[in-house]
Formats: sequence, structure tokens, C-alpha cells
Amino acid sequence: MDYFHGYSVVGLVAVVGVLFVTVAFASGRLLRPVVPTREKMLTYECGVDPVGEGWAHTQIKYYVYSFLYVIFAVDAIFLFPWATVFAAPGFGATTLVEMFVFIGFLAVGLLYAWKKGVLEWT
Amino acid sequence: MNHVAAHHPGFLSPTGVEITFVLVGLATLGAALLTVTTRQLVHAALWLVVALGGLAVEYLLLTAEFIAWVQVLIYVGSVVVLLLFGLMLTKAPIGRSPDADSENRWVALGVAAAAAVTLVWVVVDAFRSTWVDLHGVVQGSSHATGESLFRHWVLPFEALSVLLLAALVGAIVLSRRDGESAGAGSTSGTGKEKS
Amino acid sequence: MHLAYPAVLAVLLFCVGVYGVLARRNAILVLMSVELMLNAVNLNLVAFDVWLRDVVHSGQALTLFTITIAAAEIGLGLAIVLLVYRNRGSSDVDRLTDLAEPPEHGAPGHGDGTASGAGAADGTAADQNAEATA
Amino acid sequence: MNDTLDVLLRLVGVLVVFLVFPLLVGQTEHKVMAHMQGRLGPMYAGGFHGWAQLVADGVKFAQKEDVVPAEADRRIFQLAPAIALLPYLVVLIAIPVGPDGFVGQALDAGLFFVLAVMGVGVLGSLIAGWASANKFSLLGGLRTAAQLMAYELPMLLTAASVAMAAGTLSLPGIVESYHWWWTPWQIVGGLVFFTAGLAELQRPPFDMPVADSEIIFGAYTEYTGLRFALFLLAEYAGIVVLCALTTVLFLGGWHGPWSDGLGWLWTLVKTAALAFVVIWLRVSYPRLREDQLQKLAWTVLIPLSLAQIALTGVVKVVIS
Repeated sequence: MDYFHGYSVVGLVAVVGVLFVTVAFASGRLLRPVVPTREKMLTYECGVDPVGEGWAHTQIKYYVYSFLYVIFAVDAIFLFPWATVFAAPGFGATTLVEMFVFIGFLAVGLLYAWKKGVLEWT
Repeated sequence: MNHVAAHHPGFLSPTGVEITFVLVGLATLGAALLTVTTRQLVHAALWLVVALGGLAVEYLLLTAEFIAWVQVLIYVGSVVVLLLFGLMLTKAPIGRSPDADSENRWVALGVAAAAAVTLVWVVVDAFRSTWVDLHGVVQGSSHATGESLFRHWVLPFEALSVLLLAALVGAIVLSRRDGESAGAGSTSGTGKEKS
Repeated sequence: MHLAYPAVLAVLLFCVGVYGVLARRNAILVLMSVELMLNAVNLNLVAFDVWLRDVVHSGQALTLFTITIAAAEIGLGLAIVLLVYRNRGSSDVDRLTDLAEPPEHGAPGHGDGTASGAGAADGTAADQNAEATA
Repeated sequence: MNDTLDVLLRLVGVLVVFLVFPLLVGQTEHKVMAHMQGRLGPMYAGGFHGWAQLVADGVKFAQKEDVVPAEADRRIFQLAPAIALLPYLVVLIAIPVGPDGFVGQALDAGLFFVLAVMGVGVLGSLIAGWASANKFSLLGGLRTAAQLMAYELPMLLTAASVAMAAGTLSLPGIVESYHWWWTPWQIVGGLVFFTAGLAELQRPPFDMPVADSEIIFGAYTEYTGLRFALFLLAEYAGIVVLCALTTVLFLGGWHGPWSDGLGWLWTLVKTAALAFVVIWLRVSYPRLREDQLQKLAWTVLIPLSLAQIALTGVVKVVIS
């Protein structure tokens, strides 16, 4: 079973990675000093005492960008299985056009976002 | 999966796949339980990551290779990030939020437990002697997925693009209205649409 | 593999999601629970597709479509939650939880069965409220 | 038994590459930047041209105190570096170095696997920023996440373009079906991929989210010692992965003269050349503003990669 063999190796790499990080953190704990003081544990704010609560004014723009990404990412996932078959016999130009229509709709969405000024900051 | 595989790195024997499936399933279930019970909002999102990642492994074990990685890319890589953005923009605190749960959680527990018992009983009764054969062609390779999608599922696929477009426009409209009301006059002429 | 394993796992995940939807107050936590339920359905679809060796792979195609629609759904849901949060103008997460469940109805006379649905239903009601005021 | 040994060898190989190559890139960066900017750079540690500088840095990082701010979410704060780092290690297993199975593990969906796993790294920076309980960190975390997502997309699209050209998602398969005229055919995609990858790594000129002079290192403000070193290691491992991927997808991987015996050398040479370009760009360009960053991704790179997909599709259908 090539398939299961391949992915068990991938799983093993993940385990090796976790082990590496564990060993690094554990040995770091042995090597380093631990001298906590109140000042040291303060939140760093360029040298002065922290002001206000731990929240800056954040823009909702970030959310819009990431939603744009999610929409396009779910579009992109269809590109990959499509890429493996579209040139195969029995698919060809029709399949190509189908995908272009699909992407076209989303490109219209991107254009809309552009026109509405979502992609601009100020 | 890995401890089993460590001893027989050549391949996972059929029982190996089953054992792995059950173990990962337990981990997934535990993470899901923590997702719905923890009082710390961001921790809930992170436990959700574990649950969804566990499900990706389950898909892999069911030989649905492509869907497994779609799960990682879409859910772990973007939907959860979206949720975290939502939590952070609504200022999720570090530490417990005492009122993450509502008063009626015992009722909810009752409903969920009753549903679980009924459904598990039905499902086990129905599929007691049914076996999935995982040792043939990989069922969910990207090529197989592509063939079926673009041979048999073209119309829903195209409809999906319209749906995505609608969602995109909807989100932009929502966030723009917000931008105008919060930005207070950045779009000079239109005026406020609310008090 | 025994088909019962994925089926039972899907059932249990779904019920965990049900619990979350009913018991959570914070709208974003409710959305997370919805995700769990959707994923449980996906697991079922994939498992049965592999079991049936479906030639047109309807289960897997449907799973892909579900994932796509779920992504659109959660994005819009969160956009609405954020909008509501902004319109309330609060800097306090407790206010947001108010949105998931409005202040006491003063109607404890409801049966327990309906009360269990209150978390989710009131959440949407509050959303609509805020939408109307916006 | 032989099988076990084989797998073990591959695992050790991946780990060694993961630990050594980023250090080489870092050392080269010291030297190249020093030469380009006409300054000395570290010259003393170890005697000959300061070869031991990175070792000294490593020792310093390992024995520094690990400060966790009192306000922080302790567990998550400590876990975040690992989440940022591990995807790059896992990804390395699927990258082919030479022909005939000279690869950690050939996977049928290799390309998609690599992109999906690399996408997980976003979580590391985002929760690092949140868990620090520092407003600059949170802002940096949000910026980082938004940037990583914005630039993940052109990477996905251009990678899909290569997959279209090759008709397969397997990375060794892609290199095998490579012809020299792919490079001019996919040149736009290649440039977009490399630029987007650079932005994914938050290297200059795309380093606004972690700019030390603007928001005091963004999500990593509160990190010290070993945990900070792991974030750095993630950045440099990311350079290795990005350059290797660009090599495999757009520059033909192991193809080149005498590629029968020396194929692996070609991959390494091309990867090293790209890593040099990454360093070169760092000293050449000023930093982009945050809004320019997002605008570049959405209005330049994504339309370009969509155009590349259209070109690839039409050409492929016409010639087949």
C-alpha cells in the first residue's frame, strides 16, 4: 500500500518535528536562568509603563481582506483537481471554458471590490 | 498513527488503519468537546483547529486524499483564522469569559445526549457488519476528484461561483456600511444613515 | 475498515455541535459549533462515498461543495456579528454576549424544551434587531 | 528491515536539511549584506571571517531567560513558535531534490499538500500576537495574518498554473515533465510566486507587520531567547522552502547538463541562487507601507496570476 506508506512517513516527520521542539524547549529550560521580576514581566511598550488595556484600535479592513482570501481560496481549490484533468482526452476546450466562467464570476467580484474602494486603505 | 507506524514503517496494516482511525477519532472528539465547553474564547478556536485537523487525518485514512488537504487549507488555514479575526476584533479577553455559556446548558446537554444515544444506536445497528474496503485504488486522489467534478458535477460547480460572488458582494456591502458609519463623514455627501 | 467507526464518530461530533449551538452565548462560539456539525456531515459523506465506491463520487463532490458553502456562510455570519458589535459601540466582550442572548425575557414560564433553543434563536433575533436599527 | 532503515534515513535527512540549510542562509546573509553595504559584518567569532557567529548566536539564544509577560496567555504564548515552525519541516519531506526517488516522500497530491500545510503557519503568528497581551503585538499579529492570507492566494493560483502545465500535482512528476520552454511560458507566474513567497516570509521589503522601527517587531515583541530563535528559524527555513519550491516548479528542479548523475546538485545550485536573490532584495528595497502591501497583492499579483492561468490553459489546450 503505497498510499498509506507515504502518509505514515509524513506523519513520522510531524512526530520528529514535535520531538525536536520538545527537546529544544526542555533543554532550554535546563540551560537558561529563571529570575523573574515584576518589572521584567510587564508588557513591553517601548520603555514606558503600559497605557490602557492591551488593545489597540483595530481596523475591520483586516477582516474584509481575509474574507476575500477565503472566497478566492475556495475557488482555488477547484483549480487543482481541474488542472490534472482539463487537458486529458474527453475534456479539452469545454472544460477550459467552464473554469473560465467560474473564475470570471469571481473576477467580477474582485473588480467590484476594487471599484468600491475596498482594496484602498485611506 | 505514528506509534503504530514507528514499529512497522513499511505500511499500516489494515488493523493499523483502524486503530489509527479510532485513536485520532478520540482525539478529535475530545478537542470538539473542549471547543464547546471551554470558557476561554480563543482557546475554543484553537481546540477547533485540533478537531478539524483530526478530521483531516480521518479523511486521509479514508483515502480521500484531496479532501483531506482541502480541509487543512480551507478550515485550518483560513476559516479558523477568520474566526480568530472575529474574536480579536470583538476583543476576546485573555482568560475566562464567565458568560460564554448560557443558563440552559443542562437542557442542551440533555438534548445532545439524547440525540447522541439514539443516533449511535441506530447507526451501529444499521452498519454493524459493513466494511469499507480501503485497499484498492485511492478513492479521493485529486485526479479522481477532478474527473468526477468536471464530468458529472459541472452545473452545481458553476452555480457555486454565483453563490461565492453573492457572498463576496454581501460582505463588502456589510463592511462598507460599517466603514461609513464609523468613519463619520469620510464619504462627505451621503450623510449618516442612522442616529 | 468498519463503516461503523466513521459513522459513529460523525454522529458524536454532530451531537457535540448541537450541544454547542444550544449552550453557547457568544455568537462566534455558536458559529464554531455550526462548523463542527457541518464537518460531521462531511465525514459521513466521505465515508459513505468510499464505502459505496461511487463512480461519480457524489459524496466527495458534495463534501467539496459543502466546504465551499460553509466558508461563505461563516464569512458572512462573522461579518454580521462584527457589524452588530460595531453598532453597539461597546469595547466590552460582555456586550457581545448580550447580543447572543438578549437581557432577561422575564418569561421563565417557557417550557424547558423551548428554552434550550433560546441561545441560538435569540442570537439571530438580536442580529435582526441591530440590523433594523443600523 | 531495509525498509525501516530507508525511512529512518529519509527522516534524518529531512531534519538535517531543516537544521543546517537555514543556518547557511543566515550566515550567507551576514556576509552578503556586509559586502553589499560596504560594512564589516561579524568578523571575530571563531576566527576565520566570523564563521562561528551563528553558533554563538545560537548559544546566546539558548541560555537567555525565557520571559513570559505576566498578562500573557502562558500556554499559547509558549506554543506559538512551534506552530509557526513545524509546517516548514513537514513540507520539506515532499520537495524533490534529484531524479529517481531522491525525495523525502513522493506524494500524489504533493503540490497541494505543500501549499495546504504552509498555510497553517498563519496561526502561529496570529496567536503569538494575541497571546502576548500587547497592543503592538496584536496589531502585528493581525497584520501578519492579513498579509499571509493575501499573498497565499497568488501562490495558490500560480502553483495551479504549473500544475495545469504538467497535468499532475506530484512534485517529482512536475519536474519530470518539465521542458526548457516552460520557464518563459510560466515566467509571469514564477515572478508572482516568488514575490508572494517573499511576502509570506515577511522579509524586507514586505516586512511591515514585523518592522522593528514601526511596531517593535509586531507579533514577536514579547518573545525572548529560544522561542524567538524558533521564529527566526522559521523565517530562514521558509526561505529554503520557498527557494526550493520555486526551483522545482518554475526552474526545472534537477534538469540541467549532466543531470543524470548530478541532478541533486542542480537543485541545490538553483535554490542557493534564489536564496541569494532573497538576501539581495532585502538590502535593495525600502519597506512597503501596510496599505501598499495589501494593494499590491490584490490589484497586481492576483490579476497577473489569473492572466497566467488563462494563458497556460489556452496554450495547453491548443497544443494537446
